[in-house]
Amino acid sequence: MIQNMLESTPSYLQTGGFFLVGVAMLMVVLGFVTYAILAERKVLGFMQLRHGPNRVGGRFGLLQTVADILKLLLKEDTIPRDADRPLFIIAPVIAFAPAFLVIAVLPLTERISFANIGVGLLYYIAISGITTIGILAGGWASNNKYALLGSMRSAAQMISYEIPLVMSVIGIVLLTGSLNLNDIIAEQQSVAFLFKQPLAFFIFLIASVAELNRTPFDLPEAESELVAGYHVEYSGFRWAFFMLAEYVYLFAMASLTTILFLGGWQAIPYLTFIPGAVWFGLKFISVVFVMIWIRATFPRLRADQLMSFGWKVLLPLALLNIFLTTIVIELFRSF
Amino acid sequence: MSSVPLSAYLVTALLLFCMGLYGALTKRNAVIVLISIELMLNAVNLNLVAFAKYGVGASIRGQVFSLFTITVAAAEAAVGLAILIALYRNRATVNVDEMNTLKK
Amino acid sequence: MGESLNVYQNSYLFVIMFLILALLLPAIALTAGRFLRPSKPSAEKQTTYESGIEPFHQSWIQYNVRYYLFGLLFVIFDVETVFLYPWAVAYQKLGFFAFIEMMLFIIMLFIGLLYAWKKKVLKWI
Amino acid sequence: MDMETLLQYEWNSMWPEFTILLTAVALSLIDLFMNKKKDRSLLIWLALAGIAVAIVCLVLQFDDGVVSILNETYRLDSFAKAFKFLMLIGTGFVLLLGVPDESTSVRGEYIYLILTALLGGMMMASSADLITLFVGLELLSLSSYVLVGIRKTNPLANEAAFKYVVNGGIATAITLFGMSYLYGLTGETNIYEIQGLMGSDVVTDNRFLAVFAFLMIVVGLAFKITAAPFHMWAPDVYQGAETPVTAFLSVVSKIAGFAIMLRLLMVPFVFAPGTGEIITPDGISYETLLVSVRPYLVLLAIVTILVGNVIALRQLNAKRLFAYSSIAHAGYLLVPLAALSELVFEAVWFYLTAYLLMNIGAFAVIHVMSAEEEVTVASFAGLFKRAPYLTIAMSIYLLSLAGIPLTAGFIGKFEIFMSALGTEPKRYLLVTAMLAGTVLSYVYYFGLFVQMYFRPSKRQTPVTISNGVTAVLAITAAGTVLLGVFPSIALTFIHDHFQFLEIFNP
Amino acid sequence: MNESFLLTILILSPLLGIVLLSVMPGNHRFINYMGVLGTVLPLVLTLIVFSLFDRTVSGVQFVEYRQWFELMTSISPNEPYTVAYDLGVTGLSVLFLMLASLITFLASLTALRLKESAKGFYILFLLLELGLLGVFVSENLFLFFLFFEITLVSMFLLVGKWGGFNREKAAFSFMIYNGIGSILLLIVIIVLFVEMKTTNITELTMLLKETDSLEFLSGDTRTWLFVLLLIAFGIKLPIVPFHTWMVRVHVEAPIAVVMIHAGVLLKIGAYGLLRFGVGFFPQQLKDMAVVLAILGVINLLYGAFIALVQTELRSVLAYSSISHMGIVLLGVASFNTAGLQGAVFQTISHGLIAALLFLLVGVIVDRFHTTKLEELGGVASQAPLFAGFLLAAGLASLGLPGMSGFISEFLAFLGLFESMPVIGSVGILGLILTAVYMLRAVLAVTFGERRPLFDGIRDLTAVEIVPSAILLSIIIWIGVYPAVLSNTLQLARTIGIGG
Repeated sequence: MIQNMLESTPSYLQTGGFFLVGVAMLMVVLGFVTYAILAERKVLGFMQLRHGPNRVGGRFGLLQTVADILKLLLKEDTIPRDADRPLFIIAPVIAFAPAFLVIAVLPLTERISFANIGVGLLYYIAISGITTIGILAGGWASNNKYALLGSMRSAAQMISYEIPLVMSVIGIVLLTGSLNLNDIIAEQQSVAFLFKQPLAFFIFLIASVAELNRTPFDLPEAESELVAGYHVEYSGFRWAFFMLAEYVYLFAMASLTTILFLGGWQAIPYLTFIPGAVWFGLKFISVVFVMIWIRATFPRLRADQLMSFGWKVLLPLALLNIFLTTIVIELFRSF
Repeated sequence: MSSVPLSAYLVTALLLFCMGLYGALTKRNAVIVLISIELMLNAVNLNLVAFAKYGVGASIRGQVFSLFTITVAAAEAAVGLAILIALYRNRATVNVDEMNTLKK
Repeated sequence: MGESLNVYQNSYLFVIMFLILALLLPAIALTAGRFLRPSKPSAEKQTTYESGIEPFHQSWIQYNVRYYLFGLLFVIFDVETVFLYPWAVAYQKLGFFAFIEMMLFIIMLFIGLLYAWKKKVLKWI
Repeated sequence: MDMETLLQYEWNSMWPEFTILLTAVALSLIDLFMNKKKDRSLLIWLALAGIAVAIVCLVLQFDDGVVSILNETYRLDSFAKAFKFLMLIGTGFVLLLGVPDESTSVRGEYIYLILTALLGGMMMASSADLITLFVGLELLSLSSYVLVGIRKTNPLANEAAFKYVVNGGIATAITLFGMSYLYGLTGETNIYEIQGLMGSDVVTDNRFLAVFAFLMIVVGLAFKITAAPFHMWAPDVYQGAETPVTAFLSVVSKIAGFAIMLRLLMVPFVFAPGTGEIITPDGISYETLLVSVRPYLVLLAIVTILVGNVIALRQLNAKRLFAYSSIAHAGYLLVPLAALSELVFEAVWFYLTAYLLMNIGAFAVIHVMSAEEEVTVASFAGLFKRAPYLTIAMSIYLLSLAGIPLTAGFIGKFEIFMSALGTEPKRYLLVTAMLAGTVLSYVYYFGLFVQMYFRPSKRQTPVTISNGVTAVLAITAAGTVLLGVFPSIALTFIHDHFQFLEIFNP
Repeated sequence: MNESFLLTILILSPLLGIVLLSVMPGNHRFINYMGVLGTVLPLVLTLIVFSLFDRTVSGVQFVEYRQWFELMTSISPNEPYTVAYDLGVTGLSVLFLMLASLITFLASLTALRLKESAKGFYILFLLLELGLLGVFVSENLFLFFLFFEITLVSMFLLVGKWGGFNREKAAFSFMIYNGIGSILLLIVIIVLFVEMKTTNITELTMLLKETDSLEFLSGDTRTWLFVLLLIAFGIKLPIVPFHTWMVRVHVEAPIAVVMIHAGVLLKIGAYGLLRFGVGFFPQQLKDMAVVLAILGVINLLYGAFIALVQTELRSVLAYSSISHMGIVLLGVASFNTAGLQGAVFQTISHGLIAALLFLLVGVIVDRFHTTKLEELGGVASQAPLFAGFLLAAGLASLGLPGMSGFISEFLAFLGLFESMPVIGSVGILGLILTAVYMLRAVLAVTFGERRPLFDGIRDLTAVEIVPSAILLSIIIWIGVYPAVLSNTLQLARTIGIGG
């Protein structure tokens, strides 16, 4: 359906169609966020031998997050007197918008994919970088020392891990010869890149966890150390948008990992009768699960360890990965 | 969707360039001066890309050129900022007007 | 041709739709919130939070130069990927020369990293 | 591009560049892993060895024909060789100036940044493509920015470096803007392709755009060669930078600037149509672009000469004085270009050679004296009593800069006058400006004579000169006189080895 | 074959002195004598040249030619511009050569008094001599210019270092004015060079004469070039609006240098005008003769009038030089044999007389420590020998018959009356004024009230008598037997104009 729309001549009607598709996707994402938070708390609870949310919405606390959101919606929204007001207001939007925007290029299944652009991967990387600006702006606009420090740390961490992240996917680009995510999925018809590019996967996974500011890389918002981080002055729904951005990114990043390394909707050989959407869902959920698992398992890193790890381990490894990949390609070409 | 004429890109680029030039020459804040220079370079990029798409004998070269421009612009910005930081640490100002100790 | 051009244009139309939505959602949510939530501002509430003590100084102070250094490093390395991506995309068609060239490039990048490393730029406070 | 094509290239034509590149990389690694407290002068000698090797490689190629490799982006012709030769020698001198003695030390970055800057200059001299030209230009510029600000804790140096970055950045942007139109008009970035396409209908229909592109490029490059009114940065930067760096900027960087200027202005535009119309019996044709834009070039040269010389009159700081003096010399160097003379390459090259010797020498003297204090004109007082040989060397440079016979500067100036008067119609305006400039320059050059010989000195202590500087002083002074007395050394050298007209042949 | 190196040896001969001086320690007793000796060798060589010079044949003698360097363009590599090392003397230059080395020698004697930094002084002094000799033996404009600049630099240093109170200012104005002059000259040289492809003076003279068809240079260009030459040499001469530097140098420079300056350096202007102005552009000179003559008269009268009111001896002599140089201009302007001969004679004669006068001024400075006319007076009884010489020199300067000044002024005016009688009659007024101011100045020193302050001063010493006597005797010799000049000069052949 979407494919047909993409191929038809642009018109107002069809633009409206796009809009509706977008709204649908937004709903899906919001739904995901709602239950991802719940799932996270449940899984963490499970791993820590406790129950997690279990009051609101039945035994499994199914409405817990919904209630949280409603609470946030009803909370008073304070803007500090000393804050840079326009910047303070606009910062959560800057942080959130790119998070949703990147989803536009992710092909979820063969049929459910939105924008099909040649430089999809680059688009993702470029747009996702904007969030850092939102976080910086929020921290700066708060005019609060904790917020500023938190935002600076967060920005430093995000940019530091962005480089290994970006460099690790070059291996995949080398093998595919395209930046189009659909092409990348098609390339994994037989073997997923997880097996061809294990090093890249390792780097990518770690870097993406860091990019998402999740434990063990959650220094920017380490409640126990830093009060709260860059959003300490935010309250109510403005705060919610920072959180929303993070979980939307979780969605996006997990999807991207699935697409890049796990073959997207591609089925495992001989199991092609199962529809692509299911495959994608399975892979996607396992990635999310791994991320939660990591959160439950690893202790938080120290700030200096965090930076050193990014620059002194991951980046050289990423460079090495490019190097190895090209050499392998060269070897295959000559023999 | 009709394609935008080349001249529109060129005029935009020219405007950007002039804005950048104006900013670089008149602004007092050193950071803004650096940003203005970036603006000028981006005007060049716009020109190059527009020419590469719609220009005479359109070719990929313009895009390649713009890649180089981007990189070099980044390097230039990095060097400029590094120097600005050093300056700020010594003088505690980013006001261009106050950079007048070199005279006579 | 027509179809691929359509795909091309529609794809960006999609992106624009997503952008509109991404901006609309906060706008709607915050506007809705305005009617729902209470608003009783007071001077106490609006002071900046500093763990309970009265805030002193502006916080727009000079922060540690480390952040800048990382920023600069990021700019350099991130922009170098500008060369790596097109190279990686076209690599299969380019041949051996591209291999040599990029190896040199990566080695140069690595030397740059090494330089920063040895100069203690990568050391966090 | 596969292996075979790759091996077909005459890579050996790039040996000088490779040598410099390898030296720079090796030095930076050595510097990184060397004990911090250890003296860095070893690195300077290594760098000098690298330059020596590069010079040898270059000299061995002198009589090869035009070599063009890497899709015609890199080109080794006589023009490139001649200018690279000068740049290598100039950088060698600059490095010698930086050899530390007991009391001083040198930073490793200084050495390899000079080498990378040199590499940029060499790329500029021998690239035939807008992109590589631009990359070379920026390699030189970026290295220079850092070099200027290398004394991190010195506010003057910081300020100078920042001004340099801003001005350089603006200049780069302007040049690029011009280049983008050049690309737009032809769809090519190779300057020889552009040369061929310049006669096309598109260009003819957009002649004004071509002229506009030309002028933008001129303005941008005018910053690089410190031509007025785009010279504002030079005095500040020269003053704020360390003296060897100043010498580098005023000599090697300027040589590179002229190299790129000559190539980028002459080659693509040589057949381009200009704005003026010529009515012939066959219809309307257009004068060439170079003819149309000549008034602007003439204006640029005249303003540069006058501004440089007039403002130099009022300078008290020695480095600023020489900054303005070098602005004035840039003006002289623009004269052959503005005159569109047949002699343009020969005159510019010879004058640059002379300029290299005398200016590096003069900055060497300033370098020696800046060990004691900020060098002002008054610091030269009574120098003859304190350091007679230094004074004599300085006198030679000053005479040469002033264009007194028996020095290289005179022959150079003579050639420039020849170039301006030897073309039809004779460029009397340019000659007049140069004449006025020369006479004005007597005032400040001979003002230094007055200080050195006539005035009593405030200090009595003799001046200490390090070995490296002594070598520079000796070579440059001897060279200045030698080229003044036997100019045929250089002139026949040009004639025998360089066919400058190669530059026009694709 | 031997002869062909003679001129090179001649112009390089001061180098021997320079080298010897520079290896001597700076405080050596004999430095001054060494310096004087240094000027002897050039003098001897000049005498040899003078005596070997063949007065019966025309043209350039002792020619040396060697290619120096070539300028080649890449567009036309086969038509190089050749610059040559090109020496030779004509009758005119032999006379100037003689004048130069003689006066340099005599001037070096007066510098024996110099106590401090004599070494540097003599080195530069010899360098100045080298330049002067070079200027007069160059057969090539390029070389001429080169040596011209050498005199410029060495004079600058000499005046600036060893001059009087305002020496730096004097040195600067010297440098700037003459710098302008030299650059204008350079322009002329280059224009001729690019058009004619040669800088050989004789060749140029021939070519320019042959090409009256204006094949090479249009008439307009020639006029411009002539004007430029006129300004270039007019500054040197000096012609009136450009004279301030010259007065300053006269007043400020050390005596030995002023002797050379007044005696020889100013004559380069005259030499240049005669050799190049008259030689290259006779037609243009003819066209502008009236202008030249008017300039000459202005020089003559202006110098005389100003000299009349000066209260200081050196200034009187400075303006007197201006006045006398006016006569040279008048001689050139008349553009006939008599006039031109007069101009040459006047140049030589004034060189000798001015040298003598300044030599005596040097004595005054040394003994009386003042050159103010009102503070001097009545020295005739205290130093009769000195007074006698001063009087004689003054008389020579005002053109007393029997001395060289008379001959030259007579010839110049003879020529002038022939072509421009009106201007001539105005000019005569200048001669009368000359007598007035010269006598006023000289008599104020020698006669008048006797000053007890000066009792017991030394009269001329041997070292002072010898040069004065030599100069005076030559002045009288020329006055009595002018053929000594005209034989050598052979005006018609040298400059190549009929008359």
